[in-house]
Amino acid sequence: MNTQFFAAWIEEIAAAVRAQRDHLTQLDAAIGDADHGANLDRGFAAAQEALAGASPQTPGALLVLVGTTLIRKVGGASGPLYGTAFREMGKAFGDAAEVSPAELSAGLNAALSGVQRLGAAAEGDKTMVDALAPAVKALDQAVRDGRKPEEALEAAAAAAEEGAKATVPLQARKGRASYLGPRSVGHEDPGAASTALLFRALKAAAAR
Amino acid sequence: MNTQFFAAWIEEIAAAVRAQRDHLTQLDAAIGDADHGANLDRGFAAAQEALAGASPQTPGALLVLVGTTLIRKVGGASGPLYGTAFREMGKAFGDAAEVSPAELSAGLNAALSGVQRLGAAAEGDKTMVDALAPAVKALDQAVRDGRKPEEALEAAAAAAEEGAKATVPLQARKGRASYLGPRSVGHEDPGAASTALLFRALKAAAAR
Amino acid sequence: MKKLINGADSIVTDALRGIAAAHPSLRVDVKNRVVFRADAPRPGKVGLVSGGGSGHEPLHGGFVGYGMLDAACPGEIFTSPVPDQLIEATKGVNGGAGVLHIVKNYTGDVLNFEMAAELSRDEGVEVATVLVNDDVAVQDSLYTAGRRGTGATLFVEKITGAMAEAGAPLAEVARVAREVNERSRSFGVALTPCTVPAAGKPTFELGDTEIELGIGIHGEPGRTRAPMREAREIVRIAMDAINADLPLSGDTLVLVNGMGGTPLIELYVVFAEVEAYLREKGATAVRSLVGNYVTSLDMQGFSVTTCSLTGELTRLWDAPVETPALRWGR
Amino acid sequence: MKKLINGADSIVTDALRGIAAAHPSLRVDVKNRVVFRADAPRPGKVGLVSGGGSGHEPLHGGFVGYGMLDAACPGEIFTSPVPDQLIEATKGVNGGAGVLHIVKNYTGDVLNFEMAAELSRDEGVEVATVLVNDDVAVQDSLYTAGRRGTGATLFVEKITGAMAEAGAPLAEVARVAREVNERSRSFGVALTPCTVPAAGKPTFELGDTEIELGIGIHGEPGRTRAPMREAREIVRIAMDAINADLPLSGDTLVLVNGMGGTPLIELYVVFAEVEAYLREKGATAVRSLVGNYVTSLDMQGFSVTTCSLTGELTRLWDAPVETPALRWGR
Ligand SMILES: Nc1ncnc2c1ncn2[C@@H]1O[C@H](COP(=O)(O)OP(=O)(O)O)[C@@H](O)[C@H]1O
Ligand SMILES: Nc1ncnc2c1ncn2[C@@H]1O[C@H](COP(=O)(O)OP(=O)(O)O)[C@@H](O)[C@H]1O
Ligand SMILES: [Mg+2]
Ligand SMILES: [Mg+2]
Ligand SMILES: [Mg+2]
Ligand SMILES: [Mg+2]
Repeated sequence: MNTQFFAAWIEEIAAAVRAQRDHLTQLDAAIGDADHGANLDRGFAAAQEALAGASPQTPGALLVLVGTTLIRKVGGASGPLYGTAFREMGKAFGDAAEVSPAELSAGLNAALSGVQRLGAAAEGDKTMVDALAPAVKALDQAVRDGRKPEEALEAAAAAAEEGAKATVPLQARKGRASYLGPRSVGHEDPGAASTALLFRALKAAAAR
Repeated sequence: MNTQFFAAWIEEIAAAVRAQRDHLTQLDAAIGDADHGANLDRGFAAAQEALAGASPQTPGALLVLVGTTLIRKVGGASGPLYGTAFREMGKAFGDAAEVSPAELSAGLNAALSGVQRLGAAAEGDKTMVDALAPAVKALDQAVRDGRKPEEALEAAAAAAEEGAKATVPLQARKGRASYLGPRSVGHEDPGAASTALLFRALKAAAAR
Repeated sequence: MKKLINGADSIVTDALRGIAAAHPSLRVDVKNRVVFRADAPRPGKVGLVSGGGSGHEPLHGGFVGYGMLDAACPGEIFTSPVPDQLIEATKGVNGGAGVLHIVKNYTGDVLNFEMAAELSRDEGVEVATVLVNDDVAVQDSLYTAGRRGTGATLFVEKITGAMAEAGAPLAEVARVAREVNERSRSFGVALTPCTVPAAGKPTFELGDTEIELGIGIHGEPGRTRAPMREAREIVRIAMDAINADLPLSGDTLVLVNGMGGTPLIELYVVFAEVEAYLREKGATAVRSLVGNYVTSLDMQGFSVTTCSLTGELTRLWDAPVETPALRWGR
Repeated sequence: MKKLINGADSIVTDALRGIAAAHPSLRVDVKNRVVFRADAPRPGKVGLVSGGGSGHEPLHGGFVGYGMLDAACPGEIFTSPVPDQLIEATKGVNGGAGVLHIVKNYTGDVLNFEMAAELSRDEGVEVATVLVNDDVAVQDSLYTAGRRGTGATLFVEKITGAMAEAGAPLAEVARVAREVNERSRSFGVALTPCTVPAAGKPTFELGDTEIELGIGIHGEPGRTRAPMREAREIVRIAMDAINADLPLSGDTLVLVNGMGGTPLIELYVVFAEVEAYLREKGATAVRSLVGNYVTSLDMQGFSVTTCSLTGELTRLWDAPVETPALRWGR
């Protein structure tokens, strides 16, 4: 996977977030503050603009730029968290011009660590981690099993989507939704839902 | 008509205003500020209380007390206007213990003059004058024609009601409704509607 | 209807208890419904009294204090006060130099203040009256009750307050009060109606894409209904109406006033457009207020009031004031 | 949804233009979204920076000025500001004595301020941080993001502002900031939801006879829903929650805060009940504020914040302040 591939990923994310903007915002309205869709839309539109302006030459540089842009433009909880995720992933890729499936997997593990270091959320806290962690695990496993890239990415996307859906019955213990206590139960976490979009976009980029 | 009769009138008015409170307020909401029902209810309840406390001995004293109480308790446009009406009527009756139909008629003319002196409204301006003036005229005529008191009061009440209804197509030129310009057309004037209640109550007092 | 009240009948009394508890600089006569400056009457100082229906807070009680009103009389919601209250206030602030009644031009206010002035004069108090009628949405003709008094009331109260504090005589205070009124114009716009507690439901109905232009401050509908549009365009309608009545120029005092339910962030958006409009006309917003000052219960919307300043008026505007809702210089 | 805006995307920028035009005592960097005191940085004075999502006006921009904040950073509506803004503000107010970040305890605010503090330190600015978390409606446990910061933010900003103005060093200012926070408690109640412009519809739905208890300031639902009742009883619920967490006693600073859409007259009704409750508990509301200070767009409702005063805190509260939304003593 080269720089072009990751540029395509960001394009796919931006399109998916734009399309799901209202949905994400409505999820956030139910247990948060109704801005998650607007936040990510603003962030990924800015990321695309930044990429167009800077034309980074390696996957690592590209992802660091995306992460930095998210941190600079999004605000809220998701800005620093997603921003850190992309930056950590990019940093893990170093100067390489190509990234192997195993390296992608390592990069996503670094992203997950970054998110958890910053936000201190464990699985089951009803956050983006509930989609990110299983997706990363599924990708690890698929890569270890030597499955084809598309299959591996499909496994990751499916795991993220399952993880997001599985947040519905949970009571939130991190972020804004935790203020609702038991009333947070019965709603999908918006950050987990957007993480699922990110992994679905990764699969779509590979299918291009 | 003695003091007791006028006490009964005030009772009838208070009951009618209480019953029509929301209706009067809704009329006022349409072209005013939604307080006419509350204003008159507060005023006539206070008037009854004042009468119970002071037990005035003549129709004149009773009506002056009612008028003063309205001025002291109602506020708004209708407080001074109705207050003045009752005071002028009471003053016209002087110290008399009994009031003849002709004297009643004279008293109501004094009331009308008082309202017009204070508010400067002419007939057709879409105010209480549009019910008060025709009612006074009808009573004058009926008394001149030598009709029985009940018939005379019925004529006055009917004229007041007709006058009130006739305010519907008018454009207001006085009071709050005048701010609406042409949009005041199509609504009954709340003050004209309450004046009709006053005359209907007068008839009811006579029928007791 | 949901309101933070103990009952529609006790709202004015309950709020007065709250005002009394919150502001030690005021003396509140809850029974007679008068909000006094704690140090009233001030010997030799012209007393300033205003009042009107409740539901417009902070007007008028929030403007009682050093450099502004000496007393305010709140009526029931949207109902002018009664003469008794006004007489109580007038006598209570008379320091021997006479009392100015600042009256918004509504039939009810005018009649009740007139009665109070007459009866106060009978008791030996010199009373002058100034009528505030700044609202350009109402045609000033024989066919209306005349223009309504809205935002300019605040200007009149602040500026005459500074004069009275400085020891100006009654005739002079009244003259400047009229001058401020003549130099001021207002226009209001509603996005939603308001709900009078005793009525229990909104005073009018407005669609999701409609606004009322030329509203007053008593929940009455405006002169016309128009489609909702951008703040910039709504401001242009309001400012055009003001400018057509009294062309804007020179140093201008501006009030962008919320009707009670509009978030402050929106009022600042409005102010940015008002300021740009003024510049376009060659006028300058040298002094301004942005906030909820002359409200209409929970109505969403705003009004703009402009006053063409002179050097004297600017100086009086800048003079110290210490009231619950307006304070600077002390 | 009807709002006085030119568009959901430009609301923050447009409002900043309005703030800039309305307040000559401020310097507004519209592009970088920072509201500065016009005279920042002040050499030798600790700089105070706060910020948070927009939609809470006058918080924080309305509290920038002499004796309070040196800079405020507004994010998008209900979205914490980004580190760039905060760094710009931090550097811009650093007069060599270091900078205090006053942060309301929300994950987003905490993360963005942390990043900004780290990067500012890299550039040689000494930064201390105080977290405000006064809202007793949220359990402070491992199972939540911790208590939210609401009304006490105003207390912390005012009191630390007075200290910084008087030349206190950073460590001392930070210590007192934490003390104020520890002595403060809040509880909020919503009668209606609010509408985030970009979302276009209310954040939750509430029946005509229901209220939300224990709401925050971001339009999120509260801990429980309850039937509507009299102001007196609603206040009792709020005050009981505060009193259970930190028993009320002695000299108390009280904020009765409107959520943006509540008329001032209702806030005074609420204050009367709050004051009576305090008296019942043997506490005294020696200082108070009643009005819209920490809002939630157009939400109807209120919050109460109490702070148990010391002699030092009272003196700092009384010190002169000159900002758009809070002003006395100058
Ligand atoms: N401590 C945390 N760790 C991981 N993710 C978190 C944490 N706090 C919040 N989130 C994620 O952020 C999402 C909300 O993002 P967003 O709405 O953009 O920010 P905000 O909550 O500041 O409005 C939540 O749905 C959740 O998935
Ligand atoms: N100048 C006037 N002359 C006669 N009647 C008037 C005048 N102005 C108003 N009214 C009457 O008063 C009524 C309104 O009374 P009310 O609602 O109690 O007072 P307000 O208008 O002050 O709220 C109007 O419907 C009208 O009949
Ligand atoms: Mg959110
Ligand atoms: Mg009325
Ligand atoms: Mg009225
Ligand atoms: Mg947010």
